[in-house]
Amino acid sequence: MNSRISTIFKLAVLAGVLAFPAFGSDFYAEMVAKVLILAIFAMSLDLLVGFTGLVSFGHAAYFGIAAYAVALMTPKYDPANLWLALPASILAAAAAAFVIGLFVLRTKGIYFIMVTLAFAQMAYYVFHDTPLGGGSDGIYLNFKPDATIAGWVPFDLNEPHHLYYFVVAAMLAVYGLLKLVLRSPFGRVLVGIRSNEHRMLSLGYATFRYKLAAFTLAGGLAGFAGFLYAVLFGFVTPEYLSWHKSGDVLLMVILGGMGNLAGAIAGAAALVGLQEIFTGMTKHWQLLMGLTIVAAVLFMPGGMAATPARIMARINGGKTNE
Amino acid sequence: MLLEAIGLHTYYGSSHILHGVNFHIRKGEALGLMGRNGMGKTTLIRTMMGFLTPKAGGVLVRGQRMTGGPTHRIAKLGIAYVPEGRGIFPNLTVRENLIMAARAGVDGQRDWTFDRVMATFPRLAERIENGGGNLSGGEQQMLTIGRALMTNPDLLILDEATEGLAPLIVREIWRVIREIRDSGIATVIVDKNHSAVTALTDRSMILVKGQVVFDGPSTEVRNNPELIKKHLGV
Amino acid sequence: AEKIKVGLMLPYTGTYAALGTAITNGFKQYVQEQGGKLGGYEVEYSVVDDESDPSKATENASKLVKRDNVDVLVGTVHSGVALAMAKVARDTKTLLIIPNAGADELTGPLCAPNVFRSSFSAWQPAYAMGKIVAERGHKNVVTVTWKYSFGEQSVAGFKEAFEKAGGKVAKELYLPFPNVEFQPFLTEIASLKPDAVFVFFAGGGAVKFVKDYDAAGLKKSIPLYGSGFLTDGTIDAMGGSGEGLLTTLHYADNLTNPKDQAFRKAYAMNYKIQPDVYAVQGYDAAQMLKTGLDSLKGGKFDKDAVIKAMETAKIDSPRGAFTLSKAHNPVQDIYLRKVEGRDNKLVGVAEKALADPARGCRM
Amino acid sequence: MDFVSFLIQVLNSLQYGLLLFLVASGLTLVFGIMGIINLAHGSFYMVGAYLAFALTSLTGNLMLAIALGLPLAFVFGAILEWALFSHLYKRDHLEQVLLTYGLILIFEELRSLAVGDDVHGVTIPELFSASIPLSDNLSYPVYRLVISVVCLALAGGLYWLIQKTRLGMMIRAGSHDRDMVKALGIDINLLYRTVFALGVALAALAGMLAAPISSVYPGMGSSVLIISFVIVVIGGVGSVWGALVAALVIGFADTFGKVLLPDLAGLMVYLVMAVVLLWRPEGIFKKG
Amino acid sequence: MSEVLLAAEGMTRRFGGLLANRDVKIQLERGVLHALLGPNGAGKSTCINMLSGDLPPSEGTIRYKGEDITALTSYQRSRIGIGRSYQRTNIFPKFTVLENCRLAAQSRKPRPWSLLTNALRMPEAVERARAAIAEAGLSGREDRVAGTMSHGEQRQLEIAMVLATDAEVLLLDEPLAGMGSEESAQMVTLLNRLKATRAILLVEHDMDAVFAVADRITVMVNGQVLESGSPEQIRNSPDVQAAYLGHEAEHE
Ligand SMILES: Nc1ncnc2c1ncn2[C@@H]1O[C@H](COP(=O)(O)OP(=O)(O)OP(=O)(O)O)[C@@H](O)[C@H]1O
Ligand SMILES: Nc1ncnc2c1ncn2[C@@H]1O[C@H](COP(=O)(O)OP(=O)(O)OP(=O)(O)O)[C@@H](O)[C@H]1O
Ligand SMILES: [Mg+2]
Ligand SMILES: [Mg+2]
Repeated sequence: MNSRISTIFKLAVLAGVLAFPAFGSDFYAEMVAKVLILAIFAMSLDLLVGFTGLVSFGHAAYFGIAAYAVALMTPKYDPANLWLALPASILAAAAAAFVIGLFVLRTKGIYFIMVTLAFAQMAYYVFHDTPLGGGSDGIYLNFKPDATIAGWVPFDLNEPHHLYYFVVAAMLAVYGLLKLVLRSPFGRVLVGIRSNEHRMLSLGYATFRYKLAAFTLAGGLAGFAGFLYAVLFGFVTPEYLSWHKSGDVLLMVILGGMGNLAGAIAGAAALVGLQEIFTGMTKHWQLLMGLTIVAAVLFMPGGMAATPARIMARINGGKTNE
Repeated sequence: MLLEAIGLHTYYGSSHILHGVNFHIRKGEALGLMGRNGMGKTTLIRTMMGFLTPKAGGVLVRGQRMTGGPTHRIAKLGIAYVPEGRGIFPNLTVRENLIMAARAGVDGQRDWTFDRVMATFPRLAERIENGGGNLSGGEQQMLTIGRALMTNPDLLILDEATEGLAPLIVREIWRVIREIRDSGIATVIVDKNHSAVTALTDRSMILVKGQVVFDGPSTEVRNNPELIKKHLGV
Repeated sequence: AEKIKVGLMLPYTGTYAALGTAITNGFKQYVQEQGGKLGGYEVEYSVVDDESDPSKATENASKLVKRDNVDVLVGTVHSGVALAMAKVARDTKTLLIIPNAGADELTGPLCAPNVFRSSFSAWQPAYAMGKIVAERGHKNVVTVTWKYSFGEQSVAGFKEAFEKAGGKVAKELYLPFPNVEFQPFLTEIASLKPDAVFVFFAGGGAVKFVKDYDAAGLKKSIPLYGSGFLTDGTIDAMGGSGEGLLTTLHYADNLTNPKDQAFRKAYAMNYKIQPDVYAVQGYDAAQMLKTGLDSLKGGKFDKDAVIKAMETAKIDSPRGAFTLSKAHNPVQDIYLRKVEGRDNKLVGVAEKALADPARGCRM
Repeated sequence: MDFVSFLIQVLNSLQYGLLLFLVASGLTLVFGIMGIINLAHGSFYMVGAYLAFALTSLTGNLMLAIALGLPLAFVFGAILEWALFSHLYKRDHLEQVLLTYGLILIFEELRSLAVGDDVHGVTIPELFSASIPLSDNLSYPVYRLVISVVCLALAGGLYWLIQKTRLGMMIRAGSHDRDMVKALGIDINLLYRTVFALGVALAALAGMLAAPISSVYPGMGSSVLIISFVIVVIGGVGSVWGALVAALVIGFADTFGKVLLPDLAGLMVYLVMAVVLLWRPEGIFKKG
Repeated sequence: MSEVLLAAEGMTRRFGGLLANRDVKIQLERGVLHALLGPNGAGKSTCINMLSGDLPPSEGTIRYKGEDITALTSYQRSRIGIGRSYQRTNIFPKFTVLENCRLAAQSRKPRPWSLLTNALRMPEAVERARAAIAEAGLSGREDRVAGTMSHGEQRQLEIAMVLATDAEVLLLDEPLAGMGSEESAQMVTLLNRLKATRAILLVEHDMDAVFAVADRITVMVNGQVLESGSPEQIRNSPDVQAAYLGHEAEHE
């Protein structure tokens, strides 16, 4: 019963998102698109944090690398080809994740958190301190990639609505892909690793390879998000790789509820939405944001995703112990 | 009365585990608590230690109401607990595990000192600077018992304290427990070795599905194989 | 009456919060002096905190443009954010007035008809200082700044003038932004023994550098010169270590022109603090806008007309009147100032009507 | 680099390393020993610095300000633990990330409301305001040396507290199994409240001591946050000596990085961290 | 002579100055249940850890079906058919009993690349998991969350998981610890049945059980093999009695 309600709810949200450009303003459509992109980003991190138990604090690196990849691939006065730029950006991010993963996955727990941060910061300084990507000021992406295939134009990303639905489709594709992954034998192994990696080893799983595969996949998907973000906003800065960005996406995952894809999406929506509301209210919006976050931690253990179930449990009779 | 529980109903979430359990133990008494796996022995102990709050019923320690804790106050009233599955601190050395717990008893007695624990478990003395996490299973078990004794309790609750110990050591432990008992410390013993438990204790309780089905002299259990067979399944 | 919607995109939190507030105050003060109107237009504000975060910048800017439909964007302090704003402004053809960010590109390669600046380019004060330092007889100078584009551009401006005048930059020292551990550099400076040191730092970093420089005893033996904001809003915090420092900027604390005196008095009354260069830049942003709006004579908002009027305007700024270059950057006097007590006292004009070279601007 | 400069750079490295240790010392307790992922550590540091500024303006003397500020910070920490952190021990550790992130925003904003966004300086106490000449034109402020001494004392004190006292053992035990500690008759709640408060007080002390040399400015908290974590982690979580060694390593890496490899200076700290952790995946001084 | 599956020779392990295993020689044959006894801290778990690949030996060689596997990691050894249980319960506490065992069973045929498969419906794995659960005496508790079961039940699950991997060599570290008498009895029956087709190494302090199932017994003391032989030999060995068993008469 519970799962039916949640399915209906998800479908309703999807319908809302699909219909949004028809009645929402361009600005809000852009904001929804942003939420969806960050949702992809958050889901990719959730694959690591919530499902595999790998708390990466450097996930923005892959986001940023792909964003720079598309910006650098775009000629100054011409658009890049979407069908080249998109896979190339994702591949660049995934390749970076693979290589970094080879190193960082040797560490565990808090040490893992910090080495992932270290590598991301190095990537950050590479873009910040060298002229490679325009230095600290970043670079423009003057033209959105062109989707023409052999003369046929399936859609045009310069059209806000086309871009919007492209992002929606991307988000659904990633959601679907991750659902499949998590349902598959591979996904079950990841979840097992989160629960007890030692036992997974002694059961015969080469956990390092699984983790590396997950890390690479997550890096690639974060790259997908970074690509879309760069295309949507047309500007790339080293801040995309900064630890603040890594922290933001981690917050989305935790606030939404770790180990729950819908939670990651909800977390992205909540943080963006709250900021939008609070900045409109006062100069001291960060105070409201901080108070809300603290309240959320105190009163919503397990994040947003766990809350409906908790409320149901509360209704069905109080709880004791545990 | 050292420790007393009346009409305990304890739940985990919505699963009802203890169904109105009554329990009591006097100073100096030795009590065996028996039951098959999953019958609620540990749950009963954890409720009395204040880790779990019963939905109904109460816990009295030395006559004071202590239902649902706080655990540290219950412990300070002279109750020491050796949990099943061991609760050593792996990040502390053997020595640290012991001295962090050292405390005079309720009446100021300091019968159990570091040296006495060492003498009781010579194996621990050999591994004194070892990290708790690097001990063998049995060594960890000894450490937990030793640590509980360091608090100079009036009641020692042993939940499967001999699990994983070699026969010689088990016998040693039984001897220590007998010694402890003789020195006036009350004990609650949960152990799958029923014959040892009944031999060692004055009184036995048997739990089945969260209910007390027997509470009487241990000799009665020993002389009544039917009882054991029926409730403990041997 | 007709309305004009002004979008203020400035930092109200984080390191630059005080600057954002001063700019806002300056802007609003001018509007207030005009009776709450600019060129006869009722002013309606939309305010966004940009947090000095470039990664949110495009979005914040488009929030003002697309959500609030502002006619004019005003912002911001951080150069990276300003570059993103300029991008949005160009894409949406919105009028943008930059009240601080000094990145040379904004009125250089990225110049655009609808992008104006009421402040300065990083090049300007540094270039002026290059000449001064050479004139003061220093031959051999070490520069120190953060490794980010604003710092690099400042050093480049300084070096250009200084070496043109025959000096030599012996070493350029950079430290990662926003690191403030200067001790290794002080040691290095002490062993290089240059004639002088030129730095670019701002805010907390500026305070710390000046204090450390003094505490290391270097201030006595090797004179320190700075561009821009080394001593703006930071003198108090330096607690005496700043005394006597020479810096160049397009503003000083005791200019004698009546406009400035009136401005300072009114500002101090309004906001209970002394104004600074940021407040002036905000104030002038409003002035520039007003000049543009005046040309409409109360008619419908016509951006092209406004731009045209602004381009030729002569702004009667508290810093002294200035005009705008072809690239829309102020052509202004750069002053040489000296720290005395709690003020940046005017010493003289370092460069009269200095125009940014606007390299790369194709307008 | 001539030899004298080299020696001075070594001194700089040591001094900076010790300063970093000071900044990270509170985190060694709260994160290293208690296991709380406390992103608000930097905020406590900032609170300390602003306390130093406010109280010095009030009393006219930094020493007095510290004497007043420390107990204040301690009480403040205890209240925070009671109101917020105490509810989180049983939850997923990452929820602490969320909580402390919220706190960063709150503290930063309250700071802005209470004292504004200006940069402030704090004067060095008269007693320590002298300088010692090192070379013909370079001298060293005595106050920096004083801080170094305080750091060393602090490191020793912390080590003693954590490793040698029963209190330290209880705290370490509690980070592993709170229930078992309770069962031994120890009031873990009170214990943790005290230690947390001590950690906050240490962070504030760092802020107060550093205020005269770093100055007091918005966002100063976040500037020390990451480096503090880096130090605690590469030292080996839970090890005071490890943290001290790590702080010195970072001090050297940063100082010589800036001088010898200026182009890599930004990466330096992270490069060191990555190398250390790949070489020793559990920090320099691994603790069981 | 029966087939030797796993054999270790000269196996030594040091922890700092401590010699936890010294020159240990042990052979596991198909159809034989080999019990490893010894006082606490004798090095039994260390021995199992080296055989299973959890710990690298400091010296010595380990062979599986004649091949040197000393360099193989624990997952590689598990893949070739060496399964183990742990002395300290080592399960997936948040998963159901079924999922614990299903994961174990899946490891035989992991198929990580088939993304379209629903892992929870892989018939072979699920069936093997259910069979293992039944064998370990946990039938009816498939859907319990492992971490919420009683200690004894978790011990049963620990065994069920090894069974689900369908290993040819079973290394069991105190499987009966924590189990009630009834479950122990059931386990003894199970062990007797399992050993027909497998090689089993059993570490256990429950002497009644050991003597009921063991075909061979090795006794370790202080990291060294004290004696190895038939149950009768061991029971009557004075050395073993002194070091480990104690005297019959004292037996409760
Ligand atoms: N954390 C928990 N959540 C839910 N149920 C639990 C939890 N812990 C124990 N139970 C259930 O409560 C019942 C009693 O468990 P308890 O641990 O008290 O048994 P026990 O008699 O000590 O068994 P054993 O001899 O195996 O230790 C069991 O059915 C168990 O599954
Ligand atoms: N990681 C380690 N570091 C240091 N010493 C260790 C480590 N692991 C085990 N030891 C020591 O090695 C010895 C052998 O341990 P092991 O666990 O093999 O004993 P065991 O025979 O299994 O004992 P038990 O029957 O009590 O489980 C013990 O003295 C133990 O303290
Ligand atoms: Mg139990
Ligand atoms: Mg063992």
